Amino acid sequence: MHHSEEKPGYDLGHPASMKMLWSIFGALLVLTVLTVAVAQFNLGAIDFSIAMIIATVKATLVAVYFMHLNHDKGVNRLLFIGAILFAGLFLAIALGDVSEYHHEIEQHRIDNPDYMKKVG
Amino acid sequence: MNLPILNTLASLVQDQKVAVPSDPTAEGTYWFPVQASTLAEKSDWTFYYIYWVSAFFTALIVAAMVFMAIRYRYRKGVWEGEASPGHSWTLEITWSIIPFLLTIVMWWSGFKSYMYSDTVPPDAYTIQVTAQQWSWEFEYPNGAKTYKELHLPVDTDVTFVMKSKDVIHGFWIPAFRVKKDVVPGRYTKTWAHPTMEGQYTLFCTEYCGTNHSQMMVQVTVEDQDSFDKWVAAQADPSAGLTDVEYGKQIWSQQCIACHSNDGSVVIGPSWKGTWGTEREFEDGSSAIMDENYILNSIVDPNSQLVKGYPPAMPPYKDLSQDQVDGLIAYIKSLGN
Amino acid sequence: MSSSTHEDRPEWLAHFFETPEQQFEAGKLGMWLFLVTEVLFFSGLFCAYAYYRSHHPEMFVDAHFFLSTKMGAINTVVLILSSFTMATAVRNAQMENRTWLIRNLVITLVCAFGFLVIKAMEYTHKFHSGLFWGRSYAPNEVALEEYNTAIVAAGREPLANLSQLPDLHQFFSIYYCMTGLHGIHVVLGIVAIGLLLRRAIRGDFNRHYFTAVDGVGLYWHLVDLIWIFLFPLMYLIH
Amino acid sequence: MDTHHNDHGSDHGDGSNYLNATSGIWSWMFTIDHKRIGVMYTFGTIGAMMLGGLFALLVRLNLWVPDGVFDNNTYNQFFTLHGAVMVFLFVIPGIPGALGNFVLPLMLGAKDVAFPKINLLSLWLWAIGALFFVAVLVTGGIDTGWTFYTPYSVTNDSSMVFAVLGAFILGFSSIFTGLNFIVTVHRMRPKGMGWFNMPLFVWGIYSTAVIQVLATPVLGITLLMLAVEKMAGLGIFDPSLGGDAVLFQHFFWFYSHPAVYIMILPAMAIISELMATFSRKKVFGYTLVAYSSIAIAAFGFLVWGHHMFTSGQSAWAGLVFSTLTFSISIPSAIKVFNWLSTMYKGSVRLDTPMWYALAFLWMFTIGGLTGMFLGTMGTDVHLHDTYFVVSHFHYVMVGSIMFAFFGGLHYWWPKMFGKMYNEFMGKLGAVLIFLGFNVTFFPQFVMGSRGMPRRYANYLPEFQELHQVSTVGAFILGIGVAVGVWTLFSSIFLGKKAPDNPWGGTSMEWETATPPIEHNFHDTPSVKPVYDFSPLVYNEATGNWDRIAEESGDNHG
Ligand code: HEA
Ligand code: HEA
Ligand code: HEC
Ligand code: CUA
Ligand SMILES: [Cu+2]
Repeated sequence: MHHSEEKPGYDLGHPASMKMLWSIFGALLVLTVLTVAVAQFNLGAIDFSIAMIIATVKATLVAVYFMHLNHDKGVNRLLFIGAILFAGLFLAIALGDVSEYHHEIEQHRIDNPDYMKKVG
Repeated sequence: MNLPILNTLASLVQDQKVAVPSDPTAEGTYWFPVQASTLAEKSDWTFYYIYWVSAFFTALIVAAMVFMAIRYRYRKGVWEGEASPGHSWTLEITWSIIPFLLTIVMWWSGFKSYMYSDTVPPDAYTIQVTAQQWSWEFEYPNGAKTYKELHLPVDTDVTFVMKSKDVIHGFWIPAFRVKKDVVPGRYTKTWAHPTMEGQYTLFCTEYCGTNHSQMMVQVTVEDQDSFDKWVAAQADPSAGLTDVEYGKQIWSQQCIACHSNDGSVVIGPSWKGTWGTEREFEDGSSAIMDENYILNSIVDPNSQLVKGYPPAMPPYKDLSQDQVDGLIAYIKSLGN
Repeated sequence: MSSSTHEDRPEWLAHFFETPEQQFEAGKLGMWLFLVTEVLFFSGLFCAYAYYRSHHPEMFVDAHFFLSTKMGAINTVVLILSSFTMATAVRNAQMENRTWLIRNLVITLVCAFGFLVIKAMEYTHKFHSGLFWGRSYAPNEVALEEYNTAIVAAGREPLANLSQLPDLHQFFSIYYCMTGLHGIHVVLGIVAIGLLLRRAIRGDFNRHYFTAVDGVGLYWHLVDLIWIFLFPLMYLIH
Repeated sequence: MDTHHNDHGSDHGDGSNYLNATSGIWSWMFTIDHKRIGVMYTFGTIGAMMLGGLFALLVRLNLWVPDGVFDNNTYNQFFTLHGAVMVFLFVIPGIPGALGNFVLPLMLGAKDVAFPKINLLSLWLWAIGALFFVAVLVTGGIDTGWTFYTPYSVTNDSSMVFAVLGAFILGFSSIFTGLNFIVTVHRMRPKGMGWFNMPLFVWGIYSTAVIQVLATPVLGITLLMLAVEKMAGLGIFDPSLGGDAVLFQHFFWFYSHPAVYIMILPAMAIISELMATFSRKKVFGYTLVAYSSIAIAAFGFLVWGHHMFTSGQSAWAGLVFSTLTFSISIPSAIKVFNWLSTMYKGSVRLDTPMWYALAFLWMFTIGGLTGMFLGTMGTDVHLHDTYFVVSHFHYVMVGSIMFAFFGGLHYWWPKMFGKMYNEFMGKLGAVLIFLGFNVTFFPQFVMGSRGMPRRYANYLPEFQELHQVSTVGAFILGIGVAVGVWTLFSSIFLGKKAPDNPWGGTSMEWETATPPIEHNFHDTPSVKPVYDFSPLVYNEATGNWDRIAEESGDNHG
């Protein structure tokens, strides 16, 4: 089965240490508890931001350690970050536009209460 | 035999020279219909500017290409080209900068005329436009509604506040160079300042289904006096009409796109000879075509979907009692 | 440049690759590109979410009373655990520890199923209350009661009728689209991990050849990563 | 003359090549050989083009008279199917699928693409997508326009769900092709071939692949949501359920604008090869031409809203999109002027592929410059949704992409099938296509600006003359296409045997046998400076460009 055992230079992986994996796992659990706990209090506008910051930290831990972006090639790192920035760009422009014209939708809703089909 | 193609070929050669309109009351130019609004003058300038830039570059590129294909053509046995540089920063920068500068002008003048057409003047004369498959409704400030025609006073700012009952439509009057989509679930606005009396066409430019290409209306621009008289007369459309005549008028304005009065099927069933007959529905039930059924078909058409027809009819909730009576009388008059 | 002859090529090295490094790096890059497409695929739904949440915040606040934070949190933990075991699976593949590789994969699979079961329970419950997507949204008594219990607990007045809450059908559309698409990814993940398990049992992997484990692992972490965002976005709303 | 050619390419006398190495239908259906996959894509996409062309002819026929020949519904289905088939089944998969697959690994001296099985999957997905479109045809057709705008597409009664799912599947086909090519270019380049020693075709396909991977998933989710919206009424895009119709347009164009660069970049990639080979010179400003592909791909993502200037999008967004739209004209200008300069002091041979290349330069200039009228907000308000737009995009999609595709096919056909086509017929096809094309589409600029809206089954009589010219042109164009396709296909049976390098191309695909052997090369050829024509010498007797053994001293870089 292990054809190339004898040949040098074939080691491609960087096995992650168990200690590291366990600590990331622990951190993720703690953060989950934290975000649920924070959500029990009504903190107003920053509520959403806190939840998102915690989620982002968790996501970063997963990406960097579980997905070993810390060891990976530059291209792969670039790709992943690029994809997220890219999706962000799409969201930003589309949503930016919508908020500019949204009052025209609201006005129409007020003036034409029967326009929408009734559901529910 | 009349060969229109030849005329066109001839005009391709001749008309091109009168590119910039000298007399706006004329038929229009090779590229444009008449300029009948203030916006037209502004946006046409941009068009012609890009046009000449394009003509210049196309001519340049084609001439260079033809010249080099001949001058440097392959000669038997001589397969080496002459030695020449492989790149040149001077050239690259030149042919990047020049188009860049030219596009800045395009962008700026296009932006100006766009902002002009997008900035609705605050106290303009306002017409409410409602689009639906496949007709237009124009409501004037005095409550008058018209369907088959749109009248506008000359030399006045007119705002169009538009909404759609079903799908997206497009409001376009080429002579004004004004275009805006009419989007369901929201308002869109545009405006025009007509400068010339005359008759123009309004097209629907956003694809909206079967009869998209027939969603046209005649636009009449007239002086303020005639316009005022006309609008006043429209306020009472049933004046002097019998119920049947009134019904027929409404039909010809709002229902004709889908219902015929001669037995032919357009989108919905024809009204000819249906009065009093039994109508079968998609769900298997049936009903007799009477006053109640017609009323229900008008306000909630999909509740009794006639067998074999799509659920294409929009509900008409804002027809008055008079109008519904007229329609019933008219359908009755088409016999059974 | 001469290519190696057949004899000194390991059997897992495809004929069109020159070296194992090349094969490994190609697989890895391919996998990351695939993840890129996944991120952008989900971005459309996130965009819809952001749109409706920013313009109808009340709809989201109303709706979250129908979701059980407990179920969501349990599922989050389940997925994090599975992600952890998946990460250890990759490590064990690299270390040629077949026993633990298999064990890790089995735990991951169990978690994945567990996630689906919990999700299915949530869905059934919603169907039962008539909380469907879009056009089909038709909350019934059960929904009303549930809602009232939840808001009374939050110190608000109960409602007589759910039709007072506007737009909720849109929330449920988004909810089902996002969690549904995520659920489909979990199902695909189960298939992939299942196949991996078969190969692991057969002993296909060694410290030079573990690309498949690595690739499925990356995919699975992405599925987890998306859930990490879905959880607060759906369940923890104020 | 001592040549390398015998060392690398020859078939060792046993006559075996990738076409005849194995036989039987299954050996094609389940092949993972990129060359066979490329050949199947070639046939498939040409077939799609013919089908789309047939619909185009029906469209033009209808427009012969103002009242139309067919009824409105039929016409609306014709243009929808025409647009959808041409876009999703022909131009997007066309060049990457057919020529990219065949040529790219050869150019890199590789044995295959990085993921041959995924490559086969792409082909199958293409075929399944095509079947969905057939299903659309037999289940009643679709009349939404290829843009599927909501709410019309969700309220009308048609087989729209099939079309949407078909396009969804084709999207994945395209994603996998792109993914495969990116990895191939990154990981399969031979030692010694740096990024700036790659043929420009590779650069073009690479930038295309980047867009395929980044933009297509958004189309995927959009179409999925659209299908669900139609079937289940989500209320995300349908205003009557509280959705937003303009939001759909953002989603759609976020993909579909970059998609036009998915179509044009491979076409430009071909033109770079043709201009170099037939001028016998390295492409002028090679580095900038390479970078400009990436620039077009990148800027292409930022301009989607220029399709929405009149849609009810805000002026703010319109301004951003218009500004960015102009940025694309700079890298495009760089390309055009560099191609042009490549001919300068070259040794220009006017074989059939070069006719197409020169026609491309001309037509793309017109197509691209008319894009400027549309990217300018003020003029687009008048021109949007008129025949001016129709003409613009046919100048780029037919006048540029179809021309480049034909040019590329005529260029690589001998390599693919080992046969030379009839040069006279090839040129005749090119001339007919060029003439027919301009007669069809130039009048459309004029009628559009004069007031002829698009997607109209009938029209005002004042436009009849221009429509008739256009229809006549379309039939000339159709004959031209038929001549071109016939010339190529008949050569498989009638043509002379092709030499290994009939045009004097420098990239590695010309160093293997014609047709190539199953695993491309017996020995991978050495990497040479890109576009170095000096070692190639024409051999009158064989019609081949032989490579002189010793590396020639002076090379024109
Ligand atoms: C392959 C296809 C392709 C390509 C390459 C392009 C290229 C471009 N397109 Fe086109 N376009 C389409 C396909 C394509 N388009 C399609 C299919 C539609 C309609 C979709 C539908 O609604 O159905 C459309 C519609 C469309 C619109 C929307 C029109 C409307 O509906 O109102 C706009 C608006 O900006 C536009 C702009 C451009 C621009 C600026 C470019 C630029 O990339 C062009 C750049 C090139 C050049 C500029 C020429 C080369 C440069 C020189 C020769 C130097 C000199 C230059 C200057 C001085 C500027 N296109
Ligand atoms: C790559 C894309 C592509 C290509 C190649 C073409 C090619 C052609 N197109 Fe198309 N077109 C589109 C993409 C394309 N089009 C799109 C996206 C739309 C918009 C759709 C919409 O609005 O939604 C459109 C719309 C469109 C319209 C506008 C319809 C309308 O708005 O009402 C017209 C009208 O003239 C037209 C004409 C043509 C013609 C004459 C050709 C010619 O070039 C075709 C030439 C080819 C042939 C004629 C085939 C030759 C083959 C034979 C003769 C053999 C016969 C066939 C068999 C045996 C099967 N097209
Ligand atoms: C967009 C197309 C359309 C328009 C416009 C339209 N209808 Fe209809 N109509 C239909 C269709 C389709 C049906 C058949 C299906 C159904 O019953 O809803 C129908 C059915 C009817 C029926 C029942 C006919 C029968 O044979 O049983 C009546 C009555 C009717 N419409 C009245 C009207 C009136 C009055 C108007 C104008 C004010 C109008 N419709 C405008 C499409 C239309
Ligand atoms: Cu209304 Cu098109
Ligand atoms: Cu575009």
